[in-house]
Amino acid sequence: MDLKTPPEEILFRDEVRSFLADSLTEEICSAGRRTTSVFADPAIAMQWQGILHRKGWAAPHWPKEYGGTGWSVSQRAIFAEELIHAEAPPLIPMGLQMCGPCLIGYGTQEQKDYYLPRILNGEHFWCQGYSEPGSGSDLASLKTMAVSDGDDYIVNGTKIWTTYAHHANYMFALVRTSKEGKPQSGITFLLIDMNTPGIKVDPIIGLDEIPEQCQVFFDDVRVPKKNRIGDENDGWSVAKYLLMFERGGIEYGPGLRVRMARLKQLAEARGDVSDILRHKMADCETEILSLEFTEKRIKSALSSGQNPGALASMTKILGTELQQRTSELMVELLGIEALVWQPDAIEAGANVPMYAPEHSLVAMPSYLNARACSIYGGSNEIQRGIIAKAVLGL
Amino acid sequence: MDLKTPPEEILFRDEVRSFLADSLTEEICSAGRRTTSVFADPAIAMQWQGILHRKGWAAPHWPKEYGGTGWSVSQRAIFAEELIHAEAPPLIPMGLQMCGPCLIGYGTQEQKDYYLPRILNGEHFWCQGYSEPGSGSDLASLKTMAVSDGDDYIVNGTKIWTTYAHHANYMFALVRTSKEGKPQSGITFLLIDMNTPGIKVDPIIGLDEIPEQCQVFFDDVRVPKKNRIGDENDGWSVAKYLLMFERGGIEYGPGLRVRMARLKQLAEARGDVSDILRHKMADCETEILSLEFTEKRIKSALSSGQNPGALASMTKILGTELQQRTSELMVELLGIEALVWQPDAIEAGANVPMYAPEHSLVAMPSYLNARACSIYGGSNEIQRGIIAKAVLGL
Amino acid sequence: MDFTLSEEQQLLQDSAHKFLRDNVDIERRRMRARQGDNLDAAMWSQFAELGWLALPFSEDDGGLGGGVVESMLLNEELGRALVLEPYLANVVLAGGILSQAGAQHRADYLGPLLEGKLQAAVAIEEYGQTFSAEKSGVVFSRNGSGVVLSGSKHCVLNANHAEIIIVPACDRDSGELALFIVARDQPGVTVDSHRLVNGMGAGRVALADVAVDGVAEIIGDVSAIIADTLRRTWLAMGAQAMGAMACLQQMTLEYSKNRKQFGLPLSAFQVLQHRMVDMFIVCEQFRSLLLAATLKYQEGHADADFAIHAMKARIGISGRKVAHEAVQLHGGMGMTDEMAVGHYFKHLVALDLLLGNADQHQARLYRPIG
Amino acid sequence: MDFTLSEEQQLLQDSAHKFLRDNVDIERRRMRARQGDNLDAAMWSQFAELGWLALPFSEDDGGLGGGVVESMLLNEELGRALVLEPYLANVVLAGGILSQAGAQHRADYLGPLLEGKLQAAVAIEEYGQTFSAEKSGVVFSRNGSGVVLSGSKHCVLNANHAEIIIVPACDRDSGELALFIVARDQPGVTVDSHRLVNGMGAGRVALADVAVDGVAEIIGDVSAIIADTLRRTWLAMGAQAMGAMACLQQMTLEYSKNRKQFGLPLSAFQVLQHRMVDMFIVCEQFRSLLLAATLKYQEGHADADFAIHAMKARIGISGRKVAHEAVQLHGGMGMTDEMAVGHYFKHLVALDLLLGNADQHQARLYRPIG
Repeated sequence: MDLKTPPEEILFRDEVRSFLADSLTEEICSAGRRTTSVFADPAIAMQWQGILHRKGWAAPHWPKEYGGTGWSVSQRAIFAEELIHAEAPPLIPMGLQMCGPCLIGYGTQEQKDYYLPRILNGEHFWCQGYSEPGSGSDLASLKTMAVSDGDDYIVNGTKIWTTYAHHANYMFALVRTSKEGKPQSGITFLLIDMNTPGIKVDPIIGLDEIPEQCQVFFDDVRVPKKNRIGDENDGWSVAKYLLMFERGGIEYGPGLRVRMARLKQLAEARGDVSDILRHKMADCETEILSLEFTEKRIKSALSSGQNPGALASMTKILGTELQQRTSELMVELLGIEALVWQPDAIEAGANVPMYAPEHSLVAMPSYLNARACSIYGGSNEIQRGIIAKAVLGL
Repeated sequence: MDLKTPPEEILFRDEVRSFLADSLTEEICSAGRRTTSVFADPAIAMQWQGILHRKGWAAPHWPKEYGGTGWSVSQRAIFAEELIHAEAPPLIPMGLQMCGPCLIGYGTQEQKDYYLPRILNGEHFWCQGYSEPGSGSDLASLKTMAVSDGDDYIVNGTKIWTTYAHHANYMFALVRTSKEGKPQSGITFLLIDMNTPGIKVDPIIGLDEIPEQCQVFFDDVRVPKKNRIGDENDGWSVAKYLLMFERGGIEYGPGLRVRMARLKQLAEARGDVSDILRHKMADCETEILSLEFTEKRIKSALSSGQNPGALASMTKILGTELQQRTSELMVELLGIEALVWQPDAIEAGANVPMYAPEHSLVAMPSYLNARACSIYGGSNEIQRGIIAKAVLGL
Repeated sequence: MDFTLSEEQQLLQDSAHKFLRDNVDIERRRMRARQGDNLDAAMWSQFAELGWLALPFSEDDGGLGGGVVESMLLNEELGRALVLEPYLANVVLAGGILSQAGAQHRADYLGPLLEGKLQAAVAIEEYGQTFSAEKSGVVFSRNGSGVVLSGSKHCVLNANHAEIIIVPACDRDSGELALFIVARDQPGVTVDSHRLVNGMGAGRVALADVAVDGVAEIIGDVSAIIADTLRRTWLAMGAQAMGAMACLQQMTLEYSKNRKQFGLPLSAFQVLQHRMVDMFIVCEQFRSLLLAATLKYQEGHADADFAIHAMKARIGISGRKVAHEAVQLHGGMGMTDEMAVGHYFKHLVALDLLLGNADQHQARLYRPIG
Repeated sequence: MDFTLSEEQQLLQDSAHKFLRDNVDIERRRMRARQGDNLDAAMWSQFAELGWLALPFSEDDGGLGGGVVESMLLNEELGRALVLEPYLANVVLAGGILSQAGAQHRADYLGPLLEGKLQAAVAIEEYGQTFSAEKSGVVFSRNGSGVVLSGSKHCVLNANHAEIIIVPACDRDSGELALFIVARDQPGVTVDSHRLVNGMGAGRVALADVAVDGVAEIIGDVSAIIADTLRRTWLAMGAQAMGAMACLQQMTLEYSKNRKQFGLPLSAFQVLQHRMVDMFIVCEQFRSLLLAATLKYQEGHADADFAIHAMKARIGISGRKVAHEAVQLHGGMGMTDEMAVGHYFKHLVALDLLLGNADQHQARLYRPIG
């Protein structure tokens, strides 16, 4: 039992750090600082993806033959940590983190050859068509129908909470191809060109007054069958594969550590932080330290080939609750500064006079948006249900 | 809308206060201070009941013709408050608060004439036979059987959490007389002489190492039918009547206010109370103030003849959680002083050297016992269920 | 002890409720909030006609002589309706100070204010410090019969509309606190207007050697004038928070009964039931505390300040608790500008942070007020 | 980073687990606790034979050279088994100080201690103040080559059995801290023995002009000796708390699956399911924190102290949370002396309050250590 870092990992970290120092422009970093949700400004994020892609580092978790890096679990974690420390804006995950792995796991050679390079180079901007107005936590109840018609499916229905659908040219979607049997068993995974006639995208204004989510309507939309991933009616397996892939990979600790450091730095800069707030900050910092070690324990299990399983539900609960708590503490620390509401002034690249410091203008939308963390990706109630069943045997 | 106190209430409070000042001996008050659960030392409590009975104040909530005082809702509240302020030990409630009202509501004239005076003068010491090992929150599932045999019932089974059964000479009990229909509909309310052959009492040691609760075993115990209250199979109505009676009457505010005052007084006497503990104390004090006004609102509704209904479940939740929080804060304030464990030194009348101040020796058993507050009398989970159903319509 | 409303109070509550229900549309409110339109002249005139602007002021000044209970009833309805107009800033805060000023100031400013013809602001907040009415980042120097003011104040509620701004300032030499009435169009006054998160209008007020004559000073026990105005403002904020919390609780309950997942309404899940019970309890406890603070203040109880600070702290603690739960139980819908949930959430956050947040008020419960 | 146990560590864990499972009976433990019997001589000899008493000490002193990871593994098992014997007081605390003393003291006291032949105590707690190792209510004056000690200490763990008591004392004039070894039977020493809530033995130690010769003084950087011993003691306490919390979590889970109400096991109720999930999460997070503190200490990380204080604070916060939930879910049974639940609860409370409670340790995370 020890915490020792092998020398090659220290070298690797240095390499990453110096690349980031050289590549991250002030424009990109500024967009990183102004990110108030889990999604950065799409133009800047794609610009940053381009830089990483040229280095070969846009998709470290992909197998090497498709453009991945061949790094170990530790190296990938180091890379993720350094990105966060450097305040790089997060890459848009729908293509790289979500659709890509599905293609790699379930796509045909032809599909892989066509889509994967275009995900990497940013030619395709993807969105995720899962949730529907009546199917949130209960995803399997989705109703958007795809009816077979020769070489095509005809899709009718609607998807909601489709992040950046108004920027996307492709959607990966779960659609219903059968009403027989269990709800899970009639679902198919489709890739849909967003320029197909019959698709309408309505942006949804969020609490931050920014349209980030959308509702997408399908009216007799024709999708070629060759755009299907996996078998017909087997889309649920593809989605579950992705979910597992996704869950094992997310580490909350590094991001929380950076937020906490920023919080403490701002607290130091102010003269009058109460013991109560310091106590709450210490409480948060303790939970973050614990979570970091919980994640290390999971990573250690992963490295030795074990499946983290439902423990990922635990880090999802802890990580999102801590995102909420740290963002709330930031507002408490900043007080009325955080009340000043200038969404236009913190858009990437905007040059509007600010009536409070940038970090204060960012604090309130971040706090509001953080409330969504415990809702999306399987609400924290759903995650507790998973742990009850899978870990505690209830 | 105002908080004004009518002059006659001020006069009444003075009358009560001066009576208490004259009647409460140091011996009785000492037992009050040493009470670590909701039940005082039985001998001292009965001694104090005798003093109140001679004044005619032992059962203020009973109708005047049975020995009550004829006081208004406000007067009864004032009396209860003054008892708490004077640190009088609580009276044993099983006879005065529980069995008495049942007899008054459902007893025959003969039953009332025989039992009520003996409850008042303390000749009968009652215990409550409701819960069973398999029937806690789900009381209606109780299994202790009473089988008709001429003029008697033959009772077999067991009761648990029977407070002071080892001191009692009478028990009022719910027993099953029928297995037909809904579980509630086969239950009968019986009065049982604890000296009847076939009864065995096993005291249960609590976390405070004091046997306060008991398990009682019935082995062919013969109970005359004239000891039945209400009709056969109608015991659930009697129990529900009592529950309503009980719930409307309990006010947590005054007791909590006294605990809070004691806590603040001790904090003032110590030089090094942290802002954090002060913050927690202020938080508790705020909740207590709110609860006091919630209880005032309920009392105001009661006074104008309304039924407080399920709101009593709310004050039960709040009151017990605050009893737990205040007792926990006391332990936090006292620190290691509260670790010293001398149950024998704080028994009523004991004269054993104490290795920490009396209030410190009392603090830990009080904290431990307070955990039971959210379990008995319908657990707080059950209370939330009642509110969900009755108030929120869920 | 009497918790029943008088006939007049009941009438005020009912008429405010009906007027706002019929005249404030949440959809229009949401558009207006986004556009920074937080004062509708026609609406404000109606408030004046309804007597709301005159409610808390004495009959001698043309007011209706309402007390804190009346203010509580009206503000709870304003909170329920999420009224954007600057009632707190203009009537309660600025009006509260003006009502304690000399006869000339009352005639010049309070009269027009309660007729709906004057917008005023009080520049009392500053960045980067614990809220304190005793300190000010604006300093003044006396200069013959006049006074010169310099410094700046932030998040001045209603500064975007105010024609006059009441400024607490400290004597450059002695530190002594004084109150001045500054006209917005006076040379040296700059107002940078902006919105607050809940759609309220506010602004940064900068004073660069602003010269005012002696008449501009409000004479009297300035600390006491401010302190009493703050107490009444905190009470009014509490009532608005009550309205917002009660709406959130009710909306969430309704939503849970209609929204289905896994073939059942959300309200069938025990975990969500108990959380809604807790929301209900938090709301009821807040109502009790608001009543305690309001009635203890009304009757000059010794512990009125305890109750007021405790209640102001609970705006933050209980308000955020209820709002967080409301959003969570609404799921994705709770995160949209389209639903009212988020707007109540934002209003509660603003009511927490303005004029001292939860921790700051709670600290006053155990530390001397400084 | 490596979280796997070495073969020796695995062996230690397994053998401790098996020995305690087979030799410590909860029923007998409960009787002993009530009778104040907290040192079974036969059991203590077996601990010595198993090498547990020698575990943390250097091989030069006759120890086994175990580190904090080994101590963690053993103490977790001691916590699981609710061992009454004074391992913390005698081995970790007193042994920890003695192991840093001079060669003569090590030979005289540490040798017998690790063979199970000496009971020792450290008088470090006092009533009525924030825990601090730098202050002492015992003062000393030098007197030729000897020293005279006066004052009293409270809740001295193992004082009821100790033959020697290690006393931190402050110089009557300079305030400078020193450490003395006082024999219990020395004139002027009074020990009033009592139990603690969890059945541990302790006592009030009063020193009335106790004269000791210079040999009794432990020479060295006394503050550093005490500070390092405390770090190791806090870590050991954390491991015991981990054992207790894990047992409570497991017992509650089992109980919920068997106990039926309303025709269903408790574990079928969603509200209780989610609460058991939260108990599980609290336990897992505590385990992570304990690992963080232990390994950072082992490797001398700059933030080891942060992790240790954070972990000690969580003994109270997480320990009480888990215990409260365990009692609540056990219902009335959780309140009886008969069930193990209450005994784990009491042990966790004691581990919280001893050597600085949760708030005090948490305060060290944001304030200079004083």
